[in-house]
Amino acid sequence: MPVKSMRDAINDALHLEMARDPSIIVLGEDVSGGAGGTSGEREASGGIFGVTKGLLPRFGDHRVIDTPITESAIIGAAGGAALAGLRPVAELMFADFVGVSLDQIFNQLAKFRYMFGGKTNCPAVIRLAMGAGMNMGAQHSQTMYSMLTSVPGLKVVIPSNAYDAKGLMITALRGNDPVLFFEHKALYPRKGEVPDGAYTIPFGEAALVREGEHVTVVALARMVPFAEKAIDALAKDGITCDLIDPRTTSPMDEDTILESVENTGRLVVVDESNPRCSVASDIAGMVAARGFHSLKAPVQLVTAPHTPVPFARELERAYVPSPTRIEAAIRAVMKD
Amino acid sequence: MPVKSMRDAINDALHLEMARDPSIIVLGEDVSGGAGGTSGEREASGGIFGVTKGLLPRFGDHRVIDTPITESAIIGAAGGAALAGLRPVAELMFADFVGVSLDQIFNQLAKFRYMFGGKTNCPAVIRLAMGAGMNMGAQHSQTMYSMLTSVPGLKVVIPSNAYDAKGLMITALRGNDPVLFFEHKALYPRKGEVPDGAYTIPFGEAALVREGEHVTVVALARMVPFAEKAIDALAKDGITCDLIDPRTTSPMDEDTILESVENTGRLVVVDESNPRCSVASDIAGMVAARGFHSLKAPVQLVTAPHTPVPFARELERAYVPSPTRIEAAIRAVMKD
Amino acid sequence: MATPPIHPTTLAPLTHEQLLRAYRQMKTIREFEERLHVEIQTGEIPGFTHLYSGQEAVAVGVCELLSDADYIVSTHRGHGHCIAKGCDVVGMMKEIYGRHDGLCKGKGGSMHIADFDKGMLGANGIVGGGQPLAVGAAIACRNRGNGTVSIAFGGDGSSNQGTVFEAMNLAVVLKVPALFVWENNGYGEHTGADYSVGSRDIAGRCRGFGMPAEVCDGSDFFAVFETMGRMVARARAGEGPAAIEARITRFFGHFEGDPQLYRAKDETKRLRESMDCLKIFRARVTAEGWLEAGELDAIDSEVLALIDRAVAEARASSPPAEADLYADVYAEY
Amino acid sequence: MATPPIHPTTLAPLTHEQLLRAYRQMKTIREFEERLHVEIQTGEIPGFTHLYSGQEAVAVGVCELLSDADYIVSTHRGHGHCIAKGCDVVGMMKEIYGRHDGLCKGKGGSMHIADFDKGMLGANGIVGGGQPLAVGAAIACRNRGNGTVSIAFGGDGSSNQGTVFEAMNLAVVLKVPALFVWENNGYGEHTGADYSVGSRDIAGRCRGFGMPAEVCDGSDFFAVFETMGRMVARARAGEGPAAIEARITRFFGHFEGDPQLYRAKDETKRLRESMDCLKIFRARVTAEGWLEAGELDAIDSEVLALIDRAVAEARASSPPAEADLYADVYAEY
Ligand SMILES: Cc1ncc(C[n+]2csc(CCOP(=O)(O)OP(=O)(O)O)c2C)c(N)n1
Ligand SMILES: Cc1ncc(C[n+]2csc(CCOP(=O)(O)OP(=O)(O)O)c2C)c(N)n1
Ligand SMILES: [Mg+2]
Ligand SMILES: [Mg+2]
Repeated sequence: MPVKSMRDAINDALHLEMARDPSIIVLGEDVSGGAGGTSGEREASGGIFGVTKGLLPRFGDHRVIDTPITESAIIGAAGGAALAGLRPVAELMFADFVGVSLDQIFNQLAKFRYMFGGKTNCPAVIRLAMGAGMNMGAQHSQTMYSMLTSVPGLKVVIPSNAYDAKGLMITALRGNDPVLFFEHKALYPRKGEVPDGAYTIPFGEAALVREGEHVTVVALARMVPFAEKAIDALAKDGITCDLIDPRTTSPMDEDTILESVENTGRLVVVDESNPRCSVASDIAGMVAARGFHSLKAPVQLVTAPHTPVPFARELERAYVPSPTRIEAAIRAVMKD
Repeated sequence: MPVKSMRDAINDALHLEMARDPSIIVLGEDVSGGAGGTSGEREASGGIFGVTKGLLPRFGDHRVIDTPITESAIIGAAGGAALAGLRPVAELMFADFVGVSLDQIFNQLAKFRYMFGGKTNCPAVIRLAMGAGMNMGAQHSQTMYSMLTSVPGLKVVIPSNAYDAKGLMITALRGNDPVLFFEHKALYPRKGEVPDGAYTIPFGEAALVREGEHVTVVALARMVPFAEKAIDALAKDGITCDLIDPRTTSPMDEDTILESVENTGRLVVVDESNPRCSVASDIAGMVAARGFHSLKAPVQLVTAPHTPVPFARELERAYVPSPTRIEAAIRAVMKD
Repeated sequence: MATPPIHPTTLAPLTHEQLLRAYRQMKTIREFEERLHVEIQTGEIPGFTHLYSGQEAVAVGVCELLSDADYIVSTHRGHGHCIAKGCDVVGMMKEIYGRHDGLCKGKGGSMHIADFDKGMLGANGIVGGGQPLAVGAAIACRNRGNGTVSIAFGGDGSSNQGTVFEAMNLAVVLKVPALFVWENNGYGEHTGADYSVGSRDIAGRCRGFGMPAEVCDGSDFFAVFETMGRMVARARAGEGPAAIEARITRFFGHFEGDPQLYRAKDETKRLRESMDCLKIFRARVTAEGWLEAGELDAIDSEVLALIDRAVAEARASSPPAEADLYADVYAEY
Repeated sequence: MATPPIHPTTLAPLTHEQLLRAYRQMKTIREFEERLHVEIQTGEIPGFTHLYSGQEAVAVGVCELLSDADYIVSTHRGHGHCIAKGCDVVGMMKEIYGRHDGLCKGKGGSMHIADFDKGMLGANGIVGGGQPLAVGAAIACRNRGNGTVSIAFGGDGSSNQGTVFEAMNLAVVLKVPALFVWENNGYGEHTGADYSVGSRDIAGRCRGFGMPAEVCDGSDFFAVFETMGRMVARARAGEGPAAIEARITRFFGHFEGDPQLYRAKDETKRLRESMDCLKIFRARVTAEGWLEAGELDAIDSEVLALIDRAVAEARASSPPAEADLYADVYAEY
């Protein structure tokens, strides 16, 4: 099977689906890049992370739309276009920029279908690059998905690898609800096997990344490879884990988590977000309510601290949950 | 002791502190009302909910500032004024409007102190009227505090009664951090004993509203009187509860909750928010991690459903957690 | 139909039928709102409601230029836009009463009425929420290449919102057929437009964004129709966005229950005399001999009957079923 | 000091000392940035960095009009503003290296440098994040009644952001001494300003908001100083907000590592010849006889030594302690 980066896998999905469905448009800042200006190339970037590369030359500027720096209008335009029958894919660039467009996301797109009594869909996909690890400081390193997971009407997708990213993106593009698609910046270059053709991965179905007996580990995005590292390190001590990647946090595959906890009795949740009202605490709370009788030990939450993301390399390294911290949490949950 | 509505108690706090501290300013849409226009009264409203009434005539329009409809600029101006040495109180009117100003709240005000290495404070108070119950529909009825509780750097205050509201507001106005002050619209007219003078209530100290043996109930804002109703109804069956009102969700008084759960072994969390990544799940997750060995039964979460707030009276009534549902949850947690 | 077109405007011939419809629409909006003002006192209508009385000529002057294939996006004060765009009046009334068979099944209410078959993309509870949406719909119009347009209604207050400015700039950049209709009724809530609009010139500010913008008398249907007509024609021809600022007034408070202390005591009374679009329209069309008073009177009675029926049906209808609370959050989940 | 004031501008006399300082500031910014461009290749500097080279005359032309009691608010491309406002160059370099003794203890980095003693309220990673803050600081200035002003720097790209428009309108409404400096360097990231600014006229759009706005050559210190000087003088006199649009260019890419495919191959080379504010300044002051070449050369060497020292100290310094991760989230919690 071809080996592709997560960046290219998402790019694949966009190319395939835009060719298939003429109602899909892409819009955002520098999604092609090079509009206006003096005399450089018209497609100068293909998205600041290169994810929308090649779309402008292929589909033209009525479908691949460079915008000014105007996030509320980008998301709003995506919403309006969706109401008017298109299938927009809006790039917000950094997830940290949700703040300048949140109303459109959570009060508009998320609520249209409900407020209007089911009389419309809002098939818009919003792409957000998230996560720490590149020393980009407090305003370019956040995860933001916990906030968005809380919003009824939104679907929230958080792939951890190239294969899933492509399949989940195609599902998003064929669905009829607004989807927030979170792409971890540190995963963009990570490669994996990805078929060339189109395929879909359903939302609300977790992936069982590792199977084991002693502990259930739930992890998202970049925390999945980190958890794999931790789990592999523990194998030599005979500790084995289920590693569950929910892949979407809304809908959330609660059953897979609960079934695993039934077997293991022990739960570690790993989440790069800040701890409060996080997906980590959401899962812990859900298990405390629905899987309490399976639990043999306190739930262990491995998250970023309740601090903004610091700039200095050494501080950011301490901020992001590490394989070492995950390993320690698994060992701790085994002791209780 | 004088009896005052929560609206008047907050108004009291503003009057007292503005008189004491000339650096306090108030800004927002119609905080006095009547600027411009033809020939009506200059103070036409005193805030759409009447909370800032009487401030303009007393403190003048350099300190009580009516603004256009411009929430990003309102919050941003509050942030900039705070950096420049003032103590602004910004009214966002409906909490649902955080979406048009969130960047200023969570990327700016919340992070200044940290990003700038502790070299500044940002003593800004943002007032938000929240909550369902008046059939105001999907965009004027949300709680929003779960999202904001997740943000490091913010303090989040959620009073449930007039006395607390005044004391907590004075604490907010004397503190040095950005505070989001959530006022439940349905509580504005609710009266309670409120001294005329100034007093403070520390953040991060929960109130023990009822004491009991069998179940720990944690509730916020309007859910506190609802929980009281439920608890009082259960008394006749010999079921008694601790009722804990955290009053602030950031900082959160975890210890009071954990101590109570140690005694009761049973936890019901009542939260008007949507369930996902909510304060309810946050507390449940916290107890699953830190108080697991005290728990005798699955945690019960009583929240709004994962839907927008519906308009029709009957639907909204079903949406908001009711005393009946709280009572049922307490009974359920007793059965496990 | 058989009557020859009448040319009250320099721009577009209005048929006899169109004139009658314009009057009927304005009258329907007026009676809908005046009746709501009364019915709200009964306590049977949930929530809070913003009435459009006084501004009818704007909604109707604009929407008479549109077909169902054109889009509009509305505001918290949306009843007039809905009716002008062709939404079912009975369905609207039921929605405002929170009934299961309301236009949005009772889940939206006064501030969230939409009707996609009519190109009515929704009222909006967020000031400045609609304008970016209108630009998105305008992208769809442009991409279809069928000459359709997308209109964003907004008030003077909303004209200060960042989302609105962004929408205007984006529309200019993309040269899409988005049109901004500013209903300057002098107030955003309790604050005067002369205070909140720093430049005191909404149209001028639009021009600063690089689009043509004209001011017109919002109480004169013909002025709105003609001014907006020029803008719509340009947009349909691919010449990009434009704006009009209609100077108008609202006859009621900001929302029902507003004591209106910010207004002079007799202000609305005076305005009802001088700025009533229905009176102005009637005077003009009868003076010009385009319509007979009797034709207008007949419409008056029909409209009253319609509103009576709408209220009666709304009152008689039932609320949504509780299970409906959970429906339609997602298309699939 | 003893030298009589020279009058290169119609507005304000510049002393010999001021001229020297202006040159020193511009030169310091230039060398700071050019050196960073080199040091970044070593991989020792974390994160991503936006260099200000080419735009020095704007920051310095503006900040020479200010005292520490005046405020500025900056952008992602903030090094120049910081230096011009008087931030310690060594502390800045340490911050950019992420050191414990950096201006913000290594927690902010290139995009988040602030120095409150100097009235420098912070760079900003959010485009359009700063302008509302500047209006807030301007409220403080107004309320103090001491004639201080608050400046928001912003790029052409940021001039399209809703928050920015809101800030401008609010400043006009409140008539506070907020000043908007638009550094139009032709691009926001990879997108041309001629595309992103619908009206293709940033200053004109500001005027649409009801404030005076003038265009000036951003590569000419004297043009910036004079144009901005008029605006600052009005603001200090209580006449409210104003804007300038400085036409300028950046010599490097949007961020370090940007391949700049959107630019013509030799564009920056050409611009370094025609739009170098240091060359233009030197030519003018020597031709007019205001300064000697030797004075400027001496500054050049001093600046190079300073930057050498800054880099050396930054490299030699140590990172923050891990415990510092948890510090300074709140004043108290
Ligand atoms: C983002 C946001 N801010 C504030 C409000 C509260 N609000 C509702 S309507 C309104 C005034 C709107 O004024 P205008 O745009 O002139 O419309 P009008 O009411 O005059 O029709 C305000 C402030 C809101 N709904 N949304
Ligand atoms: C809200 C937001 N949107 C997008 C970005 C990404 N971004 C950073 S700088 C920039 C371009 C800014 O252009 P301009 O204002 O002209 O400043 P310049 O870089 O030219 O100095 C963009 C799009 C951001 N940081 N914040
Ligand atoms: Mg108005
Ligand atoms: Mg630029």
